[in-house]
Amino acid sequence: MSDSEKSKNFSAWFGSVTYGGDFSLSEKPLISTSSELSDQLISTLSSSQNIRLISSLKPVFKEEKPDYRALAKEAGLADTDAEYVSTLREIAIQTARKQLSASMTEDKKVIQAVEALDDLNETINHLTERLTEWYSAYYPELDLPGEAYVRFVSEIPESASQSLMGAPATHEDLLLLQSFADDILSLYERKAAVESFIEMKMKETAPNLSQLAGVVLGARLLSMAGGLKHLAAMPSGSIQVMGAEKAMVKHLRSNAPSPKHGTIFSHPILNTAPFRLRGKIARSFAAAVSLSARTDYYSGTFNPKIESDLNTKINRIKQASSQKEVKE
Amino acid sequence: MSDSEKSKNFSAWFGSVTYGGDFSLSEKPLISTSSELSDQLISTLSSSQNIRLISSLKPVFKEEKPDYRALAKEAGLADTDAEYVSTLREIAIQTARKQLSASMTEDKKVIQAVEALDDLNETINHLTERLTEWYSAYYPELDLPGEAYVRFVSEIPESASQSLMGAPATHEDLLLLQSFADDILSLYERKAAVESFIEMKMKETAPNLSQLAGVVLGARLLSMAGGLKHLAAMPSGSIQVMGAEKAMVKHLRSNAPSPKHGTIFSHPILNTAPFRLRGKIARSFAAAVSLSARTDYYSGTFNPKIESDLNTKINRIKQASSQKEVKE
Amino acid sequence: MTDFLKPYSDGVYEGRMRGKFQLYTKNAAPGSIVYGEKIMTDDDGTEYRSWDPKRSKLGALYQKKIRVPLTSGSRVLYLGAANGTTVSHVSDILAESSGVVYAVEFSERPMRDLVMLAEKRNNIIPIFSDATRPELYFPMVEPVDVIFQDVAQANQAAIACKNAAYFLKEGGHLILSIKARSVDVAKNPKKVFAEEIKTLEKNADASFKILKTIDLAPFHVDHMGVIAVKNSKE
Amino acid sequence: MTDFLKPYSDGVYEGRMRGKFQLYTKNAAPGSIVYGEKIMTDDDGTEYRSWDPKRSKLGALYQKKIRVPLTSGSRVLYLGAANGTTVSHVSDILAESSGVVYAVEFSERPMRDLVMLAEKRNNIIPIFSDATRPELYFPMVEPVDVIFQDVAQANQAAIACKNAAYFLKEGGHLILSIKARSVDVAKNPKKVFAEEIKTLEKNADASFKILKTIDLAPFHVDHMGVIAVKNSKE
Repeated sequence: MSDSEKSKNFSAWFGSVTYGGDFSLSEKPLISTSSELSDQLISTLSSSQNIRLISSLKPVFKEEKPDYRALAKEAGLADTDAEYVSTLREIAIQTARKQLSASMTEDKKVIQAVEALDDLNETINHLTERLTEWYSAYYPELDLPGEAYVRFVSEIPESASQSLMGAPATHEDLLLLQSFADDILSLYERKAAVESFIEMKMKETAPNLSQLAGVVLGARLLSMAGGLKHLAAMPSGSIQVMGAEKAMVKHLRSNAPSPKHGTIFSHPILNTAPFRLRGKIARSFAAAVSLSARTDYYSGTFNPKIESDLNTKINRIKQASSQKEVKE
Repeated sequence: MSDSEKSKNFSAWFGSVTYGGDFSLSEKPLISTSSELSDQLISTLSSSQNIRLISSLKPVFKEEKPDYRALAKEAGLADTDAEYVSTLREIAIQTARKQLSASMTEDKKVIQAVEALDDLNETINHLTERLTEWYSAYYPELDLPGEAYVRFVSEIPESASQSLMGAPATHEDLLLLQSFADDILSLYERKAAVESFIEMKMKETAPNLSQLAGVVLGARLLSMAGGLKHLAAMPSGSIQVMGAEKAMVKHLRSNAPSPKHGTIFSHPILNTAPFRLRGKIARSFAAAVSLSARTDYYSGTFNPKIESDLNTKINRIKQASSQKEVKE
Repeated sequence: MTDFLKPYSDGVYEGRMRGKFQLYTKNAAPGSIVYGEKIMTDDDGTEYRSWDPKRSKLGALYQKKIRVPLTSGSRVLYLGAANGTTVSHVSDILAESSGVVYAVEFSERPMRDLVMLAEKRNNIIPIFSDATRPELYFPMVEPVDVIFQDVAQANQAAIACKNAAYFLKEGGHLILSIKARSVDVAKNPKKVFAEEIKTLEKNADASFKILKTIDLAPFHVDHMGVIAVKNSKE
Repeated sequence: MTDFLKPYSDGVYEGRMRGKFQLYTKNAAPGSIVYGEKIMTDDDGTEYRSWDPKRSKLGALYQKKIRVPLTSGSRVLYLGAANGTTVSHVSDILAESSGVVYAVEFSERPMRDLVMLAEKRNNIIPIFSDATRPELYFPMVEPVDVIFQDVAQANQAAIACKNAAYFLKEGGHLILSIKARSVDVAKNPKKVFAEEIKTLEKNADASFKILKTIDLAPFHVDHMGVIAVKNSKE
């Protein structure tokens, strides 16, 4: 556009603007419906070149600011101030709608499913407890763990009362108890379905993270970070202690020791490690989680080297420690 | 048995004992299996005559005590001390089992059902909230109350995306969401079934209470009191403030006002009453609840006069108050 | 006897758990535990069950090194047996000789657990009744050496006195746990305790000489333990 | 104008609710409420929405009788719009003249509500973007008279300065809510506030003269409100 070093241009919602001492319209949009304009705005907003240009113009903007209304009027998008606002508003609403519609990425679906899974677990425990309490009036001796108890109640034949001190159950009692148990069993099924949904989505969206951390822990880390993008952007030190926020606050406020690991501790590589190596291993593991998330976010292809490198590193930590022991 | 005023007898687990200066066995049991003995013990334990006799002997027991082991040996129920304990233990266990089996009376079933209903309500709210949050990523504009929302999700045709800013839903997304919604609908059904179970049992067990307070409030009062027997035994002042325990403790500990009503406030007779008459009306209503519970517990037959008397009384309260207003 | 444990009181043993002082009783129903307590097994296979003072008022009394007047030969009336956490340890103690415990409980749910406990132990007589009305279970309970009472309701001392009138032998002991909040939520606990003690000392049904009173904190807040001996006939 | 309400500040009205001082704004979307606020209607049918200071930092500033530099003609950049509780009142104020509010929000869920709010009100420009990176939404936002910021994250003052560099006119105002815990959970709130104020006063992007700082308690705990004016070019 201009040969001068100082002359720069950037795109705004109504067209391109050139700066060369002052701001002027350099390009009008060739389209006119608000749907087209919002599509174009979405590509403008996500253009890293445009973002760079704007950033580089910050020193200019500090001193003087472009008059968008005048430029939009020049571009033919508004005749009055009121029209400027109403046109921009319509485009902004459409833009936001499209962005929101696109924001439900696969990793966000994992997060939703993880939250639903937590609710299902809580609900199942709660209702199973209630059923146990309720049915134990009829069969106090029955001692089965969670799901087996529910299945038993759902399947009892009406005739059978195996209890020495339970109340006799009437037809209505049994019907109600059995259908209550059936509901809980259905929630157990749903839980399994949500789990396999998470597994499927995780393997698609985050193959490296799924392989390294496992689907369950991987999904939980994703959920806590708020998405794959956020997990990929997180320093590995933060990943290491994510889920140990309380201990961290305590550490910062007082002399309590800094937490060595948060949620990642549920991984066998950590919870089976010798106590004094856990800090070191947690650091390596968190770094590998971070690398996995970044690989998943930026390339999306599976790289087996992440896991094998981690194993090599952990073996080295363990060897160094046992050699030290031998010396001592 | 004895002509002397001082000679009295009472029944113990091993037979009848006569007191006339000292304790002697007056009657041996004619039966011998532990099941028979426990049946007999149950009737002994619930005999109000026997209870009265024992109470009247308290001054004697303060001074001297019967040697049950010797008497039981005499009755032929044990040869040694060890046998005394083992025989009694077996009978006691059987007795307790039978008592427990009989303790699940219809009003206790109401209590269990009320508790299950509370859990179902909590669960339904919790899962409905989760579904709303989950599905709103796909259809944020959808604004329906609770059950209607769930029903909508359960019935969405896969093709239809009515949203301007929702994410497009894949086949798997929809399947999972729909089955989740189906589970919640099933819990709504269960809730309705538990409610009609409560209604049925309440009308059978507590016809007067059901009529006066309504099935729902009646069941709740029963549940809070711990059973019809307890509700019948409760002073009507306690019934009036039951459910306002926190306010009551606050009142007792500080200068906070005494609560005028607790759970009974949910009844229209109270919550539609003029503010300044509520205390008086609550007192009358609680008295009628108490009378209903006592009638249900002791006679079990329906007495329409309880409700009509209450209405008369409340009308009188309202009239007296409006006359006072006129005067002023 | 194991290396780890040594006798502490009749039927009660002391040892260490994670470096801390810990009481045990010899398991009278080997192979089964009652409330998640830890088991320690000695060389000849005898099992000892750890006794958690936070779960048991009686356990807290022992833990606080109070002399508890309970021996392995005692006949015990236990009021407020609940689901048998403490009763099981009492049963352990009594099983070392020929003692027996009459365990009274009024609520259905804990009573079911108590019956199942009694099925496994031959010195527990389970009684499904109301501890405030001893005339109801008088047909089942012989005179006893010790009354232990832990009921969370008003008039705790009066209930103990009434039971003592019916069942407690001359010179027999009362071990009582008083929960201040159960007597009166609004009153100062100290005042409550003082009034309950006064009831024990002078009551028409029975009167006691107080041997020991002790705050059960930190194991149980607002609870006081009382050990008393029944006065002879006046 | 109703009997109950009288003007309080440009676009803001005062009245009473249950005997207490209460602020209102004139409903720019008659017939709809946003967050359960109460509506008061005057004789000619105009609706006024009560403004809950506990639900709004800006509302708390007005409630505390601070002079807020916001007029009905202002162009406002609102950072941290959330689901639009406060934005709706700002929109009410601006609707009395020709003001406009650019509302930036980064989280999807509140953003959806915000879009639905903008659909009902013709002076809200909803922007789904990250307030810490003004270069991202520069193509949509014209120079403004006022920046209001309520973002719960670290470096709150620095974020405000950066936005001011891009958007705030000479002599424009900043209204900032600082949440101490968001800046640093471990630090003393007073220290946090002092440091953030220092940042506002000297920052490479923009510098401010502080007009007023005020603790937002009891409406918002550990929050400070700041009103500042942008210094002219040096």
